[in-house]
Amino acid sequence: MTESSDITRDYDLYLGCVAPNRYPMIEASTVQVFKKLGINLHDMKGASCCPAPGVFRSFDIPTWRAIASRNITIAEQDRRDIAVMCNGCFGTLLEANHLMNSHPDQRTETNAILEKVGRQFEGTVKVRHIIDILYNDVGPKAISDMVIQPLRGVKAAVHYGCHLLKPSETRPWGKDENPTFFDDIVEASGAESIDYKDKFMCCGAGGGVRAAIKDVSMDFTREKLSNMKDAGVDIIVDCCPFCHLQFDLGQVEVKAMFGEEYRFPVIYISQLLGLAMGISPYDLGLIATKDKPPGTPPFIPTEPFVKKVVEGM
Amino acid sequence: MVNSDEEPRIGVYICDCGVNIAGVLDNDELREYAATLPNVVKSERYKFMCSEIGQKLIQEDIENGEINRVVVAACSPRMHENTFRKATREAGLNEFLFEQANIREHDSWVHMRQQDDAQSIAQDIVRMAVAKASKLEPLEVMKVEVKPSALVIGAGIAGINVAKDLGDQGFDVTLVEKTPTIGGHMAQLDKTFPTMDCSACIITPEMVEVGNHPNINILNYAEVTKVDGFVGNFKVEITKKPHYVDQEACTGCGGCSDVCPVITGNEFDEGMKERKAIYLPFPQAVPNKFTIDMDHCIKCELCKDECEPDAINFDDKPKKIEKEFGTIIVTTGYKAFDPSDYTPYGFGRFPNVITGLQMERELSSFGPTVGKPVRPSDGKAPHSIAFFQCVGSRSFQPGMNNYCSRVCCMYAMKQARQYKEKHPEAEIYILYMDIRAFGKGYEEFYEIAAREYGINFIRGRAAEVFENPENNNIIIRAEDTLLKRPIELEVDMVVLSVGLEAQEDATVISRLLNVSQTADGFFMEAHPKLRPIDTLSDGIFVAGVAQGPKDIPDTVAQAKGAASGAASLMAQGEVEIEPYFSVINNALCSSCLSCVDLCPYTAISYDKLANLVTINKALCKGCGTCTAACPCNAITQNHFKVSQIMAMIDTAIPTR
Amino acid sequence: MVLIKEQIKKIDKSIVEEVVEDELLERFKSCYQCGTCTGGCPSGRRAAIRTRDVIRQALVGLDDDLLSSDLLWLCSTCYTCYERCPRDVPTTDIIIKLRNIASHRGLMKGPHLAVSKMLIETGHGVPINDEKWSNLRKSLKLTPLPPTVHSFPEAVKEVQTIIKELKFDELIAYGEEVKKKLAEEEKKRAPERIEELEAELKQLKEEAGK
Amino acid sequence: MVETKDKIGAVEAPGWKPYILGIFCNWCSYAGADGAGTARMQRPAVLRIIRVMCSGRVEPEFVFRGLKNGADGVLVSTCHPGDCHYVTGNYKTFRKAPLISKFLEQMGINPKRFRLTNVSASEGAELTEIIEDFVEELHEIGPSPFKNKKE
Ligand SMILES: Cc1cc2nc3c(=O)[nH]c(=O)nc-3n(C[C@H](O)[C@H](O)[C@H](O)COP(=O)(O)OP(=O)(O)OC[C@H]3O[C@@H](n4cnc5c(N)ncnc54)[C@H](O)[C@@H]3O)c2cc1C
Ligand SMILES: Cc1cc2nc3c(=O)[nH]c(=O)nc-3n(C[C@H](O)[C@H](O)[C@H](O)COP(=O)(O)OP(=O)(O)OC[C@H]3O[C@@H](n4cnc5c(N)ncnc54)[C@H](O)[C@@H]3O)c2cc1C
Ligand code: SF4
Ligand code: SF4
Ligand code: SF4
Ligand code: SF4
Ligand code: SF4
Ligand code: SF4
Ligand code: SF4
Ligand code: SF4
Repeated sequence: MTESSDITRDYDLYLGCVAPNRYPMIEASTVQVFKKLGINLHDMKGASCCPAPGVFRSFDIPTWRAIASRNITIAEQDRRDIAVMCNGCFGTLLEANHLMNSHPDQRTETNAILEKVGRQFEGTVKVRHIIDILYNDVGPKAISDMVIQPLRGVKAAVHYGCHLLKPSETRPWGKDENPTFFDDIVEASGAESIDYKDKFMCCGAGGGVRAAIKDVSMDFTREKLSNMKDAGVDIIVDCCPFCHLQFDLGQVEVKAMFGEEYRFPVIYISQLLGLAMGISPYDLGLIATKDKPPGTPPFIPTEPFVKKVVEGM
Repeated sequence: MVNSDEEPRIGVYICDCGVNIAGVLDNDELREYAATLPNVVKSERYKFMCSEIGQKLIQEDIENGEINRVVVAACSPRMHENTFRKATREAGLNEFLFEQANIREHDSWVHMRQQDDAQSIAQDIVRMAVAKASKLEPLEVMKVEVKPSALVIGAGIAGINVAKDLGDQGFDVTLVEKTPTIGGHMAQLDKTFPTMDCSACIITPEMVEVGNHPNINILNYAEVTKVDGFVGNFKVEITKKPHYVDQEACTGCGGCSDVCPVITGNEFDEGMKERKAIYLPFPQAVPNKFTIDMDHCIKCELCKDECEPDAINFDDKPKKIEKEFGTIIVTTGYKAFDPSDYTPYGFGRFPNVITGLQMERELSSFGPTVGKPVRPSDGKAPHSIAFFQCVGSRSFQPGMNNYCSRVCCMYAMKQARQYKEKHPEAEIYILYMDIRAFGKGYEEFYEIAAREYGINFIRGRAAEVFENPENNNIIIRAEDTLLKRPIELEVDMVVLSVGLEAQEDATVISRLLNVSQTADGFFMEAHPKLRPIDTLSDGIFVAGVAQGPKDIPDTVAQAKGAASGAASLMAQGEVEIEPYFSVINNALCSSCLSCVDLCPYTAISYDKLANLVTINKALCKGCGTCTAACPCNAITQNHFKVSQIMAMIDTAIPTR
Repeated sequence: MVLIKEQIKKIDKSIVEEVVEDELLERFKSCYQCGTCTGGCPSGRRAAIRTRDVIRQALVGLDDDLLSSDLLWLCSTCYTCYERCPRDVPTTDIIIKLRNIASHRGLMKGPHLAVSKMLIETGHGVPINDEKWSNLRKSLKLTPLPPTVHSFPEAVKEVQTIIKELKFDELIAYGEEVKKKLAEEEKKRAPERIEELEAELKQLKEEAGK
Repeated sequence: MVETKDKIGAVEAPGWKPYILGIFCNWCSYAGADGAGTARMQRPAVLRIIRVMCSGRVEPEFVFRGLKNGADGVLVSTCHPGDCHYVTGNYKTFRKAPLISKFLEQMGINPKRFRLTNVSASEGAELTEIIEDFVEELHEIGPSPFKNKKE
């Protein structure tokens, strides 16, 4: 790997809810891949729900901001920037950090609450999505240099998700309706990113829609799946545990609700890169071990994908 | 004339401006207050001071000998200083013994909800004006000659009209055009709304007339590179770019172009058609002479062999031309908005998304498709076309413009109607937010578009488009806001009704000429209502889209106005300029020469022999920089003397 | 039968004032109803939400209809509309603010109340509430509980203190109460309405018979 | 006409309103202030403007005298760099400004009481913001030490 020395090599890893509590393979694979890249992800002890931007922010903005700021203060105490694996958590922590930094009145208000738990928001850390670190610090070139098992012949439908990109004024990529940075990372693994209709459309999980109005939420997913099918992809690659859940469990739900069957393995970016870098597919959660309890994800088996890669070699 | 040694007897006149001032300020109180100020002998209040009656009030007091200084507390001096100066002069008092206190723009209008504070500010402003008035001195206005020659920059329909009007009146006109041909955007248009007459039929005769006019000198392929001097006597340097073709010798036969092997996009056809490296922008170009585009020429010299009159000259160099002008008229027009960066509309990604100007070329009988529009992807006539309105206009998105471009609603309907005339079976949609059809005959044009031509108007701004990969059709997503329904519409072609924006080099012109730009980049007029064609720089006028988006009728009207403004200056033969110049008191001057280099107009000179530093009144523009800098206090600026400004500063703070 | 007269509403600006309490949202007054937001809205393509219309209803203060309907909760907060609005109206943030207003009137959805209760109890919106999740973690060589609030009881307390300070717990309890009341009312009203309809029908029949 | 006196933005003065003396060039800043008026952009009632043709005319003495007379702040406003009606008059003012600040500092007057800004003829809104900001800063600094000292 081409070591670029000027990048930050220690982060607090913010886990969120879905990754550690439902899709721990995302957590496991991210830690391993980053370790390989020479970046240490430290535990962020006592972090809570971010809380979700489309849900809790929708109910009560001051509560949302206070809990988010509390999470940020943990990293501030650790004196480390925050690495985030989830678009929703990214949205919440980034936006809250931005609001607290740029609006003194909101900061004063929230700090008065944090004081009750012995905390103060100082505004000393950055919030970064792992895609941001992978693209802007590590770079696709360095990633591809580390690939020992190129995922040649794999056709990936890249799903960016919404909060990675928008609102663009606070995102590191600026305003661009057709970005390619995530595709570049995916392609660094040797896989091919396939263009499909409405690629940048929402998966349907966010904003509390999945919880409250399930059929509408699943109809988003169905449309995306159908567009992916039309484009002839093999797998879905994402960078958000909630999108991940929506596509994985969602394929089961779409079948139940609409009678349409799709069987795309859903791969989180660090699982994809980990495989290409030669990390064991068992460790990445791509092949289920015998200890995997029944009724837990992935609901669409990822083994066929691993098999294809290994056979393709 | 009043003797300036006399004790000041100041008359203060407070204006209500209807409710503009009196609605916020207590003008009776202000009048009483003014009466208590030193040297004030008269204090009046009136509803509209700028009206004839208002001015009479002042004049009577002057004529009666009651007052010898005037203070009007009203609007901005930039609005009515001239009005009141004139009134003062006509009543027999030197006009520079007048001072205006701005209690409208700087007080009542910006402090509408803080009446108590506004009142005390008004007192301060009046007190300061009175203090300055006490120190004012009579001055004589200067007169300078105005040369009977005009420089017109930009030869679109605006510039052509200005040149023609001034040339017809016998003035010597130089028409400078950046591109090889005159004509501007109007030459690119096919027909013009609302009358649907042929654009070329109107503009080409005008172009030819200007081209042959004895009083008009066209400098095409040229740019203004330096401007010095002032109203009446502008010294201008114009740089003519090399054509690499002797413009005298070239006969316009086109033989060279036939043999030239280099093919590139033709700007005139918005890149929809090709041209050679040696080219004429379009057949009717004026002057009808060829130019080599050196960015693309490969120097094969085939043209040189072909050219009978041996006009080709690869050694051509830029030429500098210097000339003096009495007036300058800026008619540099516009640039159409480039939608390439707005990704949701797919311009540049999907071949069947084109701009309004490209459609205009397609509709033109001498355009790339000889008047039969086709879709770029397959060259077939589109059956369905959707026009997107307000592309680049009325938007706060980055890179877009906030204002309405004023012509795109009309030209979209025009193009839709033209296409319908050729293909009555075609389906046309116009996706709009508001149809702005405000000119004479425009609403009727709109009505006919809907009723007779059956054009479908959908109220909703297009959100995004996709390409149907099978047939390159464009799938549009939008909301029909009147039905409150999202719609998906598949059409053969999309035309983006792009707006008009300021030329990219407008800033350069702005700096050269010292003409301000408004926030949107267009040139700023001296007053939006009363002086819409003057600029704040005397002797410089602006007309056409260079001043702001407008259609051809308005452009021509403005051009005629600008011509008449310039003509009246040149016809008078001289112009008065404010005597705000600076004067050196040589008794105090230590010849340190600090001032000499500071003057931006090199108005200060040093005579070594006589050891004398002097200011040339005609060159001095009255900025006062030297005055502020002189370590010996040897320089005074008329009307802005230290004593006059200090009088204001010393009375600025209330001593309550 | 619904009489048109019932639909005639007075324009009421109070909700506008409530929205623009947050100065960042003030731009929403400049919406010119172009529909760019709705046009690209993935939710509007399949469900009843019309983003532009939500903004419009808020602007003229038809709050009762808007706040109690499903419309607000159909937005997935994808920010597509927000990015494209030519007037820089922070559309998605307006929807979120309107949801706040609705929530404070007790008009939250059932599942949202449930997930809020999870947060209040555990500090996670999606907690480990079944052994299988810990076992899944173990199968991936991870600690059975993540180093989040799940491993630090005092951290849960902190979150709960914040929630109490901001009365978020009361908001949720209030929401549940309102939910119950609305359900009861609905139940009560239903028979009345049926009676009404029957009476109407009878009258119509009689009229037709004449 | 609005009868009630209202708060203007965030700058309601607690107790006192700063007194700001403005010296504005005719072509850009004075025109900008006129523009703010024409557009009815409400601002704190604190500013009195003296018009000079060019900011080049501003002598440091004007600023000192203004402050000495009890103004809480003096605002000199010019065209943007490159936009001066007299080509370079504003550059000369830019050069003078640090000297003025330095001198004030030596005199024991808070140099923040003097501000130099650029306001173009179309920037009424910017002027309004500048005033609001200056007022806020003057509130932090407090009233002029020379206030009411003048006889
Ligand atoms: C697609 C489309 C269709 C339209 N249809 C109609 C219609 O049907 N009816 C109607 O009334 N209006 C129509 N308009 C509007 C019309 O084009 C303008 O009103 C008109 O052309 C303005 O003329 P102008 O002379 O001000 O500017 P322009 O036509 O832009 O002319 C400016 C000239 O100045 C030159 N120039 C620029 N900068 C410099 C410089 N620095 N030095 C020297 N020269 C310079 C340019 O090269 C150009 O020749 C349409 C506009 C568009 C975009
Ligand atoms: C309610 C209203 C509000 C407006 N507000 C604005 C605004 O805010 N900004 C703006 O730009 N425009 C505004 N306008 C438009 C504006 O009034 C006109 O553009 C402008 O007044 C036109 O001036 P004019 O000289 O052409 O016509 P007029 O003002 O109508 O002047 C024509 C004059 O000719 C005289 N006259 C008529 N016939 C004869 C005759 N046979 N012989 C001798 N004299 C005759 C008339 O008595 C009159 O004095 C407004 C218009 C209205 C109705
Ligand atoms: S003098 Fe100025 S303030 Fe008075 S009425 Fe005329 S425009 Fe209005
Ligand atoms: S350059 Fe020569 S060949 Fe070309 S058009 Fe002119 S005269 Fe003809
Ligand atoms: S020398 Fe240039 S212009 Fe002439 S024919 Fe060759 S490429 Fe064309
Ligand atoms: S003229 Fe019509 S299309 Fe053009 S900006 Fe104005 S409203 Fe939009
Ligand atoms: S700055 Fe003053 S003293 Fe020096 S040369 Fe000029 S006028 Fe004379
Ligand atoms: S006032 Fe002085 S510096 Fe300014 S133009 Fe006149 S001579 Fe030159
Ligand atoms: S896009 Fe913006 S301006 Fe258009 S309707 Fe939606 S909110 Fe209003
Ligand atoms: S943010 Fe909500 S309203 Fe806007 S486009 Fe996305 S789903 Fe629709």
